[in-house]
Amino acid sequence: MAEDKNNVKIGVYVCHCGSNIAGTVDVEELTRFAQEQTAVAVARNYKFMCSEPGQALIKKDIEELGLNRVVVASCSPRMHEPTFRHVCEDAGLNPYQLDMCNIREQCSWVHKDGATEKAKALVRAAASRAYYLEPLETRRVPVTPAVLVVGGGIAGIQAALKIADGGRKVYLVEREPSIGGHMIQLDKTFPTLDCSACITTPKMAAANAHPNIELMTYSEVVNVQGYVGNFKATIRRKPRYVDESLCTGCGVCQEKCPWKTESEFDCGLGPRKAIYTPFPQAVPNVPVIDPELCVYIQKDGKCGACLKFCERGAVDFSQTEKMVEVEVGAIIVATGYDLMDPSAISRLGYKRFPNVITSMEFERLCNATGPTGGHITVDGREPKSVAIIHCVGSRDQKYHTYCSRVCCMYALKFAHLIQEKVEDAKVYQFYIDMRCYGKGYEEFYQRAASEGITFIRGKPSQVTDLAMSEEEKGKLVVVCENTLVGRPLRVPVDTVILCPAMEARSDAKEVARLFNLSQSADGFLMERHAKLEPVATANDGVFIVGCAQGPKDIPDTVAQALAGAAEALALIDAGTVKLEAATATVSEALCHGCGRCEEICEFHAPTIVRRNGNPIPVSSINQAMCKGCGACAAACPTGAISIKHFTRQQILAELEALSGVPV
Amino acid sequence: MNVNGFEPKIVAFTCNWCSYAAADLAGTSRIHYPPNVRIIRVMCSGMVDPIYVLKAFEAGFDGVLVAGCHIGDCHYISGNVKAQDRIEKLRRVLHTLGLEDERLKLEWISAAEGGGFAETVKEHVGQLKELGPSPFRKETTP
Amino acid sequence: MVGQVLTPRKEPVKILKDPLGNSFEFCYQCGLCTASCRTAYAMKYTPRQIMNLLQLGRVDEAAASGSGLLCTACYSCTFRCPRGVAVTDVMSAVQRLNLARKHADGDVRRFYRSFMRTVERHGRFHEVEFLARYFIPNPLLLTAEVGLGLKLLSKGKISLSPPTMKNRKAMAAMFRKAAEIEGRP
Amino acid sequence: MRYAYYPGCSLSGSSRECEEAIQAVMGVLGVKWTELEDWNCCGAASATGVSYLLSLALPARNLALAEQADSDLVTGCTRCYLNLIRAMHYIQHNANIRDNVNAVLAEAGVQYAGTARLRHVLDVIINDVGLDVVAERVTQPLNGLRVAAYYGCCQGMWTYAQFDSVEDPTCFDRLLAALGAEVVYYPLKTSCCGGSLSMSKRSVGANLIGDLLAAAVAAGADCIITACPLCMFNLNSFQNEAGKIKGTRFHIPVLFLAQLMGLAFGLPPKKLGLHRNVVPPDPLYRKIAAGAAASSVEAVASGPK
Repeated sequence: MAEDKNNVKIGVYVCHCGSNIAGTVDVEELTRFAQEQTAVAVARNYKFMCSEPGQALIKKDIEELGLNRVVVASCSPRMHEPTFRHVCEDAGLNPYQLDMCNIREQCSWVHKDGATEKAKALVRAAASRAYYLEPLETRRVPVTPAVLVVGGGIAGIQAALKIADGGRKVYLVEREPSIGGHMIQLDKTFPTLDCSACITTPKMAAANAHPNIELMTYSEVVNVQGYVGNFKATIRRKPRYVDESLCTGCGVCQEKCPWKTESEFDCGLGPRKAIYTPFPQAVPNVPVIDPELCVYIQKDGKCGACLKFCERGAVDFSQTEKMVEVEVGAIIVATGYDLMDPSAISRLGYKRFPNVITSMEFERLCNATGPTGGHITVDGREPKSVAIIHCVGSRDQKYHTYCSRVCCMYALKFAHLIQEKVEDAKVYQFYIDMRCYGKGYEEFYQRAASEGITFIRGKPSQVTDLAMSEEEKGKLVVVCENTLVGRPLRVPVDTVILCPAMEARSDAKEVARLFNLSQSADGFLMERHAKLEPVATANDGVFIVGCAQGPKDIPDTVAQALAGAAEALALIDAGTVKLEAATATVSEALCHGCGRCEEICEFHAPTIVRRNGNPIPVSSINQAMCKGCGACAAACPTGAISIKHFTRQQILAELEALSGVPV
Repeated sequence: MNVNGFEPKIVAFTCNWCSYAAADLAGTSRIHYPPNVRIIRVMCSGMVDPIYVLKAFEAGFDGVLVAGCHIGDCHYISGNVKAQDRIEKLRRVLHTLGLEDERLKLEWISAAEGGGFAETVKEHVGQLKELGPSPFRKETTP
Repeated sequence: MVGQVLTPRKEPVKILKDPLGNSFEFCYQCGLCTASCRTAYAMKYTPRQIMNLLQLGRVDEAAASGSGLLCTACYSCTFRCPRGVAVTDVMSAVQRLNLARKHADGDVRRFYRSFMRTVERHGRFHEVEFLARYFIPNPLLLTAEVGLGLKLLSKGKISLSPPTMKNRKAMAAMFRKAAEIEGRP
Repeated sequence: MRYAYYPGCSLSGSSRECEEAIQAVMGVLGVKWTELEDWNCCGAASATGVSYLLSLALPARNLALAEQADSDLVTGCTRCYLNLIRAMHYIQHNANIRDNVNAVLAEAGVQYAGTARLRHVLDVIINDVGLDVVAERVTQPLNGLRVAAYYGCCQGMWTYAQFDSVEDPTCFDRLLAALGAEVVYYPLKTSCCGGSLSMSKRSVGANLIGDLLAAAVAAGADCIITACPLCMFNLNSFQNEAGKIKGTRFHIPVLFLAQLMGLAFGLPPKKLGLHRNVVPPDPLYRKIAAGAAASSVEAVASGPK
């Protein structure tokens, strides 16, 4: 512990980062300045410190000059701290003897004048902090070799399957009565036009049958405790009122049930019963009873048709909500997206005109298992002319600034399907820009274009039923500018399909809190790094995949799902996980055992114990549970608690150096 | 009014999970702000010991910024709430020391709010220029 | 003619010191403004095209087109613009340019001048004086309107006595100051 | 609640019938206000064409006066309302505008602090008085009267944004329902009437007006209701010109909302300035009387409760 501070040898390494830093900060002067700081044995600068030669430079000095502190003045520690910690480790120096000095993100990129001066202050501060750094040993704890996957859409299913194939236990939790998510609602998928159900159902069945996957449908995660490698999740299992082990999925109960409502799965276009499976290929193929609608539950005991007709006696009204606790090493959040409700943009006529529909409603109308058996029938008739309006709520400051990334393509798919199913149908695409960037997408665009679709570049202002001419009578009229000609345009059609924005789930905020994640400005869950850590999050051991992270098409969603699976497997297959080394410690000499820390800690790390022979009780902190947030240290009245790597001494030294005045 | 040529010194204690990341984002998005601010990275705003703030003023900083996650978004569940309580108590102490409210700023800046961070700094610098140097300032070179 | 040659923006398109007049920079040419505009059909250049001309720095072309004069300031475009362009303000800026640079014919320019002159003198609008200022230089206009005029008179909708605003000096002073700040003759 | 009433130029001039109706109706509803002392023109549609600064400073002077009077500034003219709220909005969001405007106002010996509260007569009726009170005052229910509720263009949007839906306002419908009238489906209810184009570019103005009249006729409306004096002026004064363009003859009464309210309150037409309407509304009187008769018959038929 007590190190002779006369032996402190600090090496300071200033990175040019090409011109990113050197372009604004005088690196030579900065290096000279660093050289003059207390206990600095050597100061150098180099083009790219993170490069091989750069790293070698540091290693060499540690070995030859016997450095015992390293300060790297470069980019954000959130970028390269791990890199340089390895460098230290390789050279036999404790990784916690490193201090990063952020002179790029927080200096050269945000300042012009005074950048060099500020860089000096930051370097001096880093050096003085480094002076007091202490070696820490990183503790490893065993990992629970199981994964919790939240959300049973295509992302969740694919991730679960991959992990299960890797021989690991997976709990797949889905809120709805069946897995399948949005994808199973779709009719065909672009650009290959293969039937969505045909490629999804095998995956759903596989997930259901896989020995390593425990499927929990009609269930929700309500609580998550613990830390990376050792999470405890509580799952609420809503009562199905149907015994999964007895039900054969024969469907008699659904035939006999007299109580109808609109089917959520069919976007309200078709009916479902009070006892129902959302769709024929549901997995598990076991119905649930809607307690709101079921008369047996509402008016206790009346009806009970399902009870009577179920030969297996699977209907069981005695079921109640169950809480299940599972232990996992990693969590994958695949909670998907919501489709924006376009009635928010009243001028487009959704909900005012029965023949203005959303893209998802069209998918169901097009689908053989849908409410119309696959015949495109809107408001009772087959539309001979259809307008497809892109960017409804996307690329629009008033709603969502971002592009939803799938609309252009499915709009082309719709056009193709309409022309396939409706004889001499006219289809009009109202677009701002056609974005067909994926593999095979441009080709599909070309194909659709060759099928006689009319492309109109212009964002429509309204859909109206006010006829201004004979040919508009009895039609819906789409009003826009034909921007390529620069004239206002009115297009009479039978049906309008809106392509609403994909938006973050209405409960994204709750999900973010539950799993301790943050949200991007657009409301979607936030990844750790937009480019290099696309599925990892600020919360170690929790990964986000699919549309929960942002709008995506199916290929991207699946790719991310598999990335998430790889991350999770890599984490649990390592067997152990490094724990936060910068945790709280108690100096028992100073502690009075007041218990303030015990009250304040959210993670139940501190407990007040009596050491034998010691009359005063003292605080003792469970290192595995401590997250090093420092709440206890700041609250400790006697200053007995300190946070390793963020000690008072270290922070005050930094402060003093920054102010240029002794504290 | 603005003490002519006076450049206030600010130290910012920023939470590693949100506002420090926000400062990084301001950098990656090249959003410029005055260099008057010096950032000290902490793991959580709840880690900021009142002593640090007092010492900062003692050391001659004209302003102190404590920045954490929005309420409800704390990486450690409620560190920011604790920070808030402490800062409120601390304000009374600062009053008795004759330090104006504006000198100590508590802000919630999420990792997505790079512009927000820059704005906060600009605003604080502006306020401090209005107030002039801290009474505890020993010398005036920034 | 090999087509127009695009030269870099000559006038820094700070249109008449109007801070919102420059929001056309955000425009991504979706045409929602035109689609929302009831008079676009009568414009040489649609509102969207005006934004584009300004983006290309062809301010004079935009002003000369007279599209600005057809804007009724109904604000549909501004309320709906997905890029937050203050379309109405841009159009009125273009309209000001048109009038200031004498692109529009005398009658139109006199319409605006007469109105403002009347307000400058009385602080409030005064139909009779306005009509006098507007019509007298071009009696043809008057004959066109005589029917309506009589109708309004008979309904007692046009008062011959000027409005009664006390602080009329203040008005004149405000007009002077504004002209001074905006550097108008 | 203290109100400073701002009639504006049209209401005190060419649209005085609207003014007369507003005063009469507010009397019945027991709303007391004092006219804003020495108000000036808001710049109407022309100021922006000449001077950006004046288009904000002219309304700003009235706002400043309202601040001095420490009362809500109430106007019954949509165009005035637009110019006033536009000035408030831009001055609030742009320091440079604020400074320039106040520099101009200084010449008039006033400053705009930005604390003024702006109200539309509709807003006062609906939110301060309340539709229940309006319903109570009805002595002559408008049963069977088919009304096209013309909210007017998005100048109105500025208005409706303050107390109703911007794109799909419903306050007229609610108010007219309280009067017992039947609101017909009118898809152009928020389409622009062309404003001053009816004067400065007749061919275009009249064409827009024609669309509005045609849609109302097609909807089988007995009359069109507007709350904007400019719409009122346009829809009343140019029915012939519009008819020529549309190849038909229009003769549909266009009433100011307050005028119709007055009729429902049983006020004499003259008190509501209805004799000044360019298109005589007489057919409506018969219709209303008939409707009333019909309803009283029902009342008798259904017998005493």
